[in-house]
Amino acid sequence: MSIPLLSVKHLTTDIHLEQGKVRAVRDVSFDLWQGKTIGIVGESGCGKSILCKSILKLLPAYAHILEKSQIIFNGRSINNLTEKELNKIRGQGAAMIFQDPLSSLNPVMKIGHQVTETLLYHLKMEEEPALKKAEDLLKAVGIANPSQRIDQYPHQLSGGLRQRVAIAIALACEPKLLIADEPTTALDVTVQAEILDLLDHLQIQRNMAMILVTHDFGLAACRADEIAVMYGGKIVEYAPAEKLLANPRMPYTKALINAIPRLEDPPHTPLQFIEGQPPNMMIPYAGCCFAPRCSLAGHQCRDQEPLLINDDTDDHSFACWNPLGKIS
Amino acid sequence: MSFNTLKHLIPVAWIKCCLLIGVAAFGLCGCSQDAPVSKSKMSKYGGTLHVGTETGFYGFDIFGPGKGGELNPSMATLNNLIQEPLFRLDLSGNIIPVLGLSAILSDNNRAWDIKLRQSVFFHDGTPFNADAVVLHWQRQLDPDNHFTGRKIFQAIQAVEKVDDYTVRFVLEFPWPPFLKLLSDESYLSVFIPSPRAVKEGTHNGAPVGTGPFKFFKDSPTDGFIVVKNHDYWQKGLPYLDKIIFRVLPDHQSRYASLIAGQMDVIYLDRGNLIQKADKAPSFFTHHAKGSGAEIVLINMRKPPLDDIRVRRALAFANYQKQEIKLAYGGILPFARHPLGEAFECVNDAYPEHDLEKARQLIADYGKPVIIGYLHSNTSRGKVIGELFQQLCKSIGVDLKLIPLPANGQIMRVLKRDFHLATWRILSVNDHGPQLYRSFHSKSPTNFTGYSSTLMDALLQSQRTEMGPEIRKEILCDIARLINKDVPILYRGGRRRYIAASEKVKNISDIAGLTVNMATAWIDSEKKSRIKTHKTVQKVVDSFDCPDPCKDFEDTDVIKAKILGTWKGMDDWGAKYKFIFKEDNTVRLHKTGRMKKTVPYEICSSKVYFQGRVKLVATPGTDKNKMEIQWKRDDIQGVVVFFKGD
Amino acid sequence: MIKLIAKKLLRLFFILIAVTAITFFMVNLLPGDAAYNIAGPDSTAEEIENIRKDLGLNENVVVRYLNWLFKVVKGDLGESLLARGLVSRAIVSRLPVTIELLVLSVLLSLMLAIPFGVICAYKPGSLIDKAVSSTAFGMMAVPVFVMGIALIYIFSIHLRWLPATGFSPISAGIFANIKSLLLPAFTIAMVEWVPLMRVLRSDMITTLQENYILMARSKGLPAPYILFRHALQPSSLTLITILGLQIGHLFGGSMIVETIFALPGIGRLLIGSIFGRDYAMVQGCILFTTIAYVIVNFAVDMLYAFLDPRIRKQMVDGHG
Amino acid sequence: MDNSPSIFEKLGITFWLCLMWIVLVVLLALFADLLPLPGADVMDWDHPAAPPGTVGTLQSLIASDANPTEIVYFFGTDTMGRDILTRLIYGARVSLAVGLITPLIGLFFGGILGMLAGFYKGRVETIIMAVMDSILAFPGLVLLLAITFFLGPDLKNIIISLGFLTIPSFARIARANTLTYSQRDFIQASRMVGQNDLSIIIHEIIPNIFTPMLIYALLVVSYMIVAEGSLSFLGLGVPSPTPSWGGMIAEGKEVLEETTHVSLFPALIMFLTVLSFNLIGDSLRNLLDARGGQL
Repeated sequence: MSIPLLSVKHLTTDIHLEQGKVRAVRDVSFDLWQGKTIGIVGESGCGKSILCKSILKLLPAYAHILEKSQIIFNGRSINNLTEKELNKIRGQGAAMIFQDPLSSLNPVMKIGHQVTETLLYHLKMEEEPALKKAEDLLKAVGIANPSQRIDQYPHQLSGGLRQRVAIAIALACEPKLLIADEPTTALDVTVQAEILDLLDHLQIQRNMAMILVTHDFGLAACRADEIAVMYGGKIVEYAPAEKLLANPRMPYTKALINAIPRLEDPPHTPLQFIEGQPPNMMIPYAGCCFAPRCSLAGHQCRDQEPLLINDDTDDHSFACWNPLGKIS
Repeated sequence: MSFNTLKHLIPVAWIKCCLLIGVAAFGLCGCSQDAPVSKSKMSKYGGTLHVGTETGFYGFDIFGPGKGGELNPSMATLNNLIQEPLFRLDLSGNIIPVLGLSAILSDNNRAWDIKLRQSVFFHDGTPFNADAVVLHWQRQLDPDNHFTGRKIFQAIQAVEKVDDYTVRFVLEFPWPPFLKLLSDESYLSVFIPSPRAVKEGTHNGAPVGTGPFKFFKDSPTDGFIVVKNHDYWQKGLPYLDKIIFRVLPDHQSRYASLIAGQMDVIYLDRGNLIQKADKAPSFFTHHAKGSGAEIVLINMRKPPLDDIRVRRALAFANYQKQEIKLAYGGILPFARHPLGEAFECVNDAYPEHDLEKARQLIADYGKPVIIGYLHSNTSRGKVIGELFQQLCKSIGVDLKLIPLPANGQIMRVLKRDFHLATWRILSVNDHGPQLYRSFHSKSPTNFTGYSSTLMDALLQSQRTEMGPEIRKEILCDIARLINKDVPILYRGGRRRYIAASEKVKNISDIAGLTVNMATAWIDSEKKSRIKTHKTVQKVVDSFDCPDPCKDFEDTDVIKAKILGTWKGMDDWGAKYKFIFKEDNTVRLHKTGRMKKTVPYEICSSKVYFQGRVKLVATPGTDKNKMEIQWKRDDIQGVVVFFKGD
Repeated sequence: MIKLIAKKLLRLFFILIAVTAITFFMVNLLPGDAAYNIAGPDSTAEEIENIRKDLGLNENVVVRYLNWLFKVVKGDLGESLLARGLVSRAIVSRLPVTIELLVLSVLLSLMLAIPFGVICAYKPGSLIDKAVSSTAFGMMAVPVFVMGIALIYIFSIHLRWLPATGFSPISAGIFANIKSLLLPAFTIAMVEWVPLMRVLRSDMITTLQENYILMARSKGLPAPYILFRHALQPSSLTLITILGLQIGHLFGGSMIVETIFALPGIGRLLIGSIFGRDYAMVQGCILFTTIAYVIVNFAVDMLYAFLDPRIRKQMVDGHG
Repeated sequence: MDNSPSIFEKLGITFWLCLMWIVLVVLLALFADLLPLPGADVMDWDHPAAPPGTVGTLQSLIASDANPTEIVYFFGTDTMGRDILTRLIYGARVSLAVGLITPLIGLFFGGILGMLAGFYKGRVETIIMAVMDSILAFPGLVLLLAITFFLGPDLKNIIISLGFLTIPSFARIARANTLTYSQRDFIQASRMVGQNDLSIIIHEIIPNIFTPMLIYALLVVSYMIVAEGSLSFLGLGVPSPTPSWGGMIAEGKEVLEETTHVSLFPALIMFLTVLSFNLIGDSLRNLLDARGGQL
């Protein structure tokens, strides 16, 4: 495939709060090809969610995407699309699932209606076949007796079921891209794996591209083809999953990897964690935003912002003045 | 001594006939386009009249709320259509027969034999006869029934049947106002109900009388509806098929209903609205002149009001002219005594507004004066209170205002728990009995606590004095004494106004405060001619004749009506004489003041000319009567003029 | 569920007793009873005493209240002191006016409140939000009695579209009937829609922060659909509460509008009988308005359940 | 932190304009006696219902020999020839007193009762809410009449009775909010550490329910200012000659078409004040609960 399904260039998003302006996403660029998964990893508040919402322009009124940003979906720039054209893409081209399955379903609407409304609106289906299709969809996401579930309300379902319903809704119009914003954070560990397996399965079956947003590096490492590490609104390291896991160049990535609890660790190994606070994005910082927490930081790190540069290889880039060497 | 007061009774049908002829000859209210009698006679019949009133209807049996005294305007008007009295008074005070034909006074002046009209039937088919009259009066006189209206007719001892069509009223003492009170349409007592309806207990809600209209329906949603009595004893009447009374409590929306064409006739008592209606060419106002007065009771039992200086100070501070203007919009006459507009007493000793004298008297009294003033809690009541408070403040009297709803106020007055309280002297055909009740020291309804041997003597002598001239002088003496001793303050005379759309014809003023709608008819040709309110406003505000005059009135007819000499007196007692001449000029006289000749112009059924003030003459129904509106700056008023030298 | 209804009924009973008793004693304690109205101004103390005796007003207040209560239980609301008719008949004859006025004014205020509330919540702080809010507060600053007269001047006199006063029953034709009630209903709605709009706007702003709205947007649904289909229903609980309170008050509280437009409704009957100390009539009206109030609030509770299935579940489970 | 906006900027220009208006009205009302005004009850009988800008001569009734002083009626005069501007300034006293004190009464008593109901639930709640419902179903007019008769129609009594009638709605709001908060973990936690109920209510509940109550109170402020006028219409208003805005509008209603300004100016001033109170409430809500819109 020569053209990526989704190409994000210099995406920069400002959020205007009462207290002032925050640059939540800074100059983020990446490409995503059909059938591939990109994992976006970072601590809470690093701008992952804003990035996802920026792609589909689902931002609140007080957020603002800067002019220089370019989002090209399926060969078409969505910068200047009208709301109506955007809605076409949102429903049919790209779908999204959210972190909290309870709150992302409308509590006062029946499941059936929530699944069918995209079918009715986008595909202009009739009520009857839409309901039929909804049942199929629910079955496809692994919900037993879907005809019964269709008449239920979200509060009558368990968390895992709700997330399955959310996935069914997202897949209803067979999107080419699925953006999964921390899809399993709010779920039990056992259910997490089931949901992720389901996503994997569906992705392969439908040849979808997927953006998997998570704060769990381990999760991203096993599910994604490529991983982008975000910190302070920027991508600080970007590489294929195995490569990154094997050879992180950015001290922050290293710290994230270290924070993954490992099965092979002996019992009672103290859990690794990153010292210090994530950066306050309200205050512009001249140097590398990770510098205050970085043990390797030098003068240059504090005074000058490092740019995202390529490694010696083509597909590994990072932004660091003092990159870690190759780990043997 | 024996005389028949009704010696010169004119048959009532003849009067009506005259009225009709008058209408035909001169047109109504300046609408000279009226078709001749023969043509319009057919169109006089039929139609529904919509009447908007402020207050509701309490029921028609004599026992019930509001029945003891004067009926409220809507009740009085409605009742007058359904039930009939024995006699009525016409505008000049003559007694005219209705259900009674004649009245003969006995030799000892203590009994009246009244002959009744024959072959009259109540709406339910019961014949009208002596039994009906006797039954009605015996119910009232029975002390067990506690009829509160009885005190008005206290002098009546018994009512007896002489024969089938003659009844005898036996009096306790010679009582000169008997016939006048028996003709007083503001009392329910004088109307004769069907004995059957009374006996069955249905009369209160569904009244049955002998009148030109029959009760049809009373419902809160549809209104109070009366329909034509086809068997009315007065042949040819009434013209209308139906009259619907609706209660519209708010003044402005009531007026709006008239303008919007929903109502044909409305009761009005707001000066600004009456003047608006008056000036609008598509509406007419009529007023019923009453007697009595709007007053303030002074409780003379309570210090410092027991001191004549304080009371006189209040009387001098009282500024009736301003109160009429501000609280009533200039629609009430100036009251110099309670005997009515038409009753003239020379040297009435009325205490004219004079703050200097008032201050002097208060200074004389020497002690601080703090008194309370009970007034009604309506918006008008508030204006009345604030005005008098301001006047009192300027003479150093601290007046505390106590706004109360009607029954709260009545209760405190009846318990004598007040200093000052707004009140009214009822409008009646003869004031003797009422004055006696209010000011005799032994009377249980003497609320002011006024006690004077001279007053008692005067009240006693007017009671039995049969000589009309002497009695009149006694009543004037009473008025003078009241003005001197100040048990009450005057706030204005009494009048009732209605405004009617121009298509409503022949609503005549009758004596007292009742407006007679029995002979009204609707001119259906006029229906479509209601002008929009805006244009009306423009014409009237400037008081200028609209130019160019596009209206279709024949100026010659108007001119023929107004030529000659007209006389009138304004509310302040000044007398005027206007002589309209053929050469389009009018000679103006104000007694002792002004003489000048100015041109006049006829336009829109009205005559415009200018003296020291702007004047508009409106020739009306009556060929001998004309209303002239005057306006200077923002003060305006209406004076009625009568033809003659 | 049955337990719940029983509980509600018990509460209704308590409220009825409390409200009627307090009203009865308060109106009875007001100075100047019906006897003064019947006797008129030119009366003596003795006459008043006689009338009071005839009307049975000399008895002890408690005895009279209990008598009244006893009669009501037997279904007899008594006779009016002033109008000399059955209280129940007077109330029934005015019922259609009051109910129609109420329904129409509620519909009108919702027709104003919902679209404007939604639009303002959609773009809070925008020009349209500010304009709508200012207009709303402007309407709140005009008392009902001025609003009524102003509307009459505009719609009856200058435009001649609607009648100024009076009520045409349905028997006169549905069109005439609605026409006669449109202005008064509009007068009420002009004031009542403001709080409805404000609470809807505020709740809607909160709702629009919810994840399921974001989810709905990510589904590519158009904004009006999301606002009215997804956001309105979960945002309308407070609106319903306020609406319930408003309806409860309008049953007997629209006396000013009824006076101005000359509508023979319960409110006017109530105020007239309070001023006239027509105890039986006052009690009848109060009984009616209280029952209406309680029923409306019960309906509101039911409506909650209809609007939010989670509450429905609670009620069915008996936790309500 | 140097670039974080000051409280001035955060609240926005509208808030400060509104606050200035309220402060202006309050100051004028407080210092009305010191202003060169003719007095709220002084009547110029030569100029009743004069249009704005009329120049009148005011002959003080009290001192008969005083020279007639010339005066400009900036807002015109009312139907009795009293200066509308003066009456507006004096009327602010009544309207503000009614508008501000009434919700405080409701806030205080309603808040306490609602909190108790929401906190203790069970029988306490049933009883309190039944009483509140009774007050709501009770015709306020009867109460106002009774108060007027027994205690006299003065400002204090009107405020007390209106305040009493607002208690139930405050109680409802307090109860609803208390119910939500008392379910929260931190309240449960406080209980477990053995804090007594009073200190939980004072330290945990009150601070949390205060904001919604205060915002509702601001809405009630406008309601009450208007309600006082409706009382005047029913003859239960503040006794004369004390002017109030609502009373002035009621007076002007009689001549609404001929001399609109008599009720227009009080209505306008009332509108500005009501609007100011509500916009201030809005700004405060935004400040305390910084969320914008979405979609």
